[in-house]
Amino acid sequence: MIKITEKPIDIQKVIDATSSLGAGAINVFVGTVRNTAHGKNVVWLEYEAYEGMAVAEIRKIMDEAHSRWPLLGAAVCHRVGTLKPGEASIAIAVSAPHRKESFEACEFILNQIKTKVPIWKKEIFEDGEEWISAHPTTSGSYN
Amino acid sequence: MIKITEKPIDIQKVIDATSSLGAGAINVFVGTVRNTAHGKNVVWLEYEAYEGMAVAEIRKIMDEAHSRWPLLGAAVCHRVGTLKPGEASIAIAVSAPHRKESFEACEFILNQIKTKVPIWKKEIFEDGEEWISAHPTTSGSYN
Amino acid sequence: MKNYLYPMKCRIKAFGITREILNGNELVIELPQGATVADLKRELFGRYPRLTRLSSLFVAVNTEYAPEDQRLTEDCEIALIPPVSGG
Amino acid sequence: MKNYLYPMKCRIKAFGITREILNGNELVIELPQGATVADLKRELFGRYPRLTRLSSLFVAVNTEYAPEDQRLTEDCEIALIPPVSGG
Repeated sequence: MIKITEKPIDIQKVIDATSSLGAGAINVFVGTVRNTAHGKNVVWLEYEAYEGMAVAEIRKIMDEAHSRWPLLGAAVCHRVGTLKPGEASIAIAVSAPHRKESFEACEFILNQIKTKVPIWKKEIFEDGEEWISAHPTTSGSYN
Repeated sequence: MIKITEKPIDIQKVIDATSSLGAGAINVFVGTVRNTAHGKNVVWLEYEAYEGMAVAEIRKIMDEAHSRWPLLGAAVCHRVGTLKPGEASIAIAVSAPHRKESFEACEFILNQIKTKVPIWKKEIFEDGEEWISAHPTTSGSYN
Repeated sequence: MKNYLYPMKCRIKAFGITREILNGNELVIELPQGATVADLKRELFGRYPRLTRLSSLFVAVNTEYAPEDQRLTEDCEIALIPPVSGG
Repeated sequence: MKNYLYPMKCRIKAFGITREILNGNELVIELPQGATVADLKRELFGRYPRLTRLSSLFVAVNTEYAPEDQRLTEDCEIALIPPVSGG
């Protein structure tokens, strides 16, 4: 499952998409909107995706993960649009026979998504807004 | 949240128990019953806990995790009784400001649970049964 | 071991494979006053030789892993902890 | 750059901060036939100097990251990819 959606993420569905009777381990990462960034209050976030390319890049990352670890399933759901603090922006689930590979592959997929997938985040503060990581002076993503 | 239960684990509730507006990352591990072990079909599993001590040991492990990483929440739910392949035996959720510590702390808690917490698993095969890890000749736990 | 006037009656909880070896989830056993975890294990190994084949056998006293030299009393909650396999 | 008979009309999708800098999510730009990703970026940097201040700026052609020397055609799907920040 690879999904880009404006609706709240159903984490259980992301997990279920990876289920396998051969799996002993499922690792799940949920990224959530923090209420502060750079010492300022975050009022809300805007996520924007180049959807067709984002899905294609996530597919490549998953294929790479499958080639590195003996995975049984992997699923990614990324939310776009307006998100408030506490809401989930991303859920990744990876199932595998054993725990170690589920942790490693899930962290790999997350790190690759953060560097390669065309999705952008803007933080809206009480007194301004900022596209995260856009400029050398900003401190980058926070989960 | 620390819970030992005979009922199916509600993973979303375990996640929700760790939620925090300061969290950017939640890592979740779900252990599930594999349908094979040691090359044989698993018909079902029996999990048994020394409940009072198990809760106390999990509490110590969580305290240790909180002292090593800047966590915002942690929750463990372990199921006992009869489990069929595909069902979840454990769910661990850890929330933190940043992703790296959520992965590290969740894996730490899982590994510590597997070595210290008085919970036992018996695999029931079509032609016999076995308490996992009880004897030097058995190959140990499989997630 | 020293000579004591009367023995203690200790209740031993047994879990997992030890419950099966002891054929029950609780055993009442008489031990000399001042007996330690090591004394209990020696007594049990004599009665139930299958216990000696386990990868490990710990004893918990009052829901804490107990060292071999810890002394037992009648009011302790004592449990046998064979190799754990949760998760 | 070589001289070509007529220019190409390329549609450029813009996302995130580049959408704001270009003041729109799509821009049609004329480029010489045979222009590369590098030529497009040079043209855009001239028109929108704020683009030069980004930490990075990649161009995607047909939903793939494109190298600087890749040639563009009118029927390509071209997009500007400022630093990503998903997750």
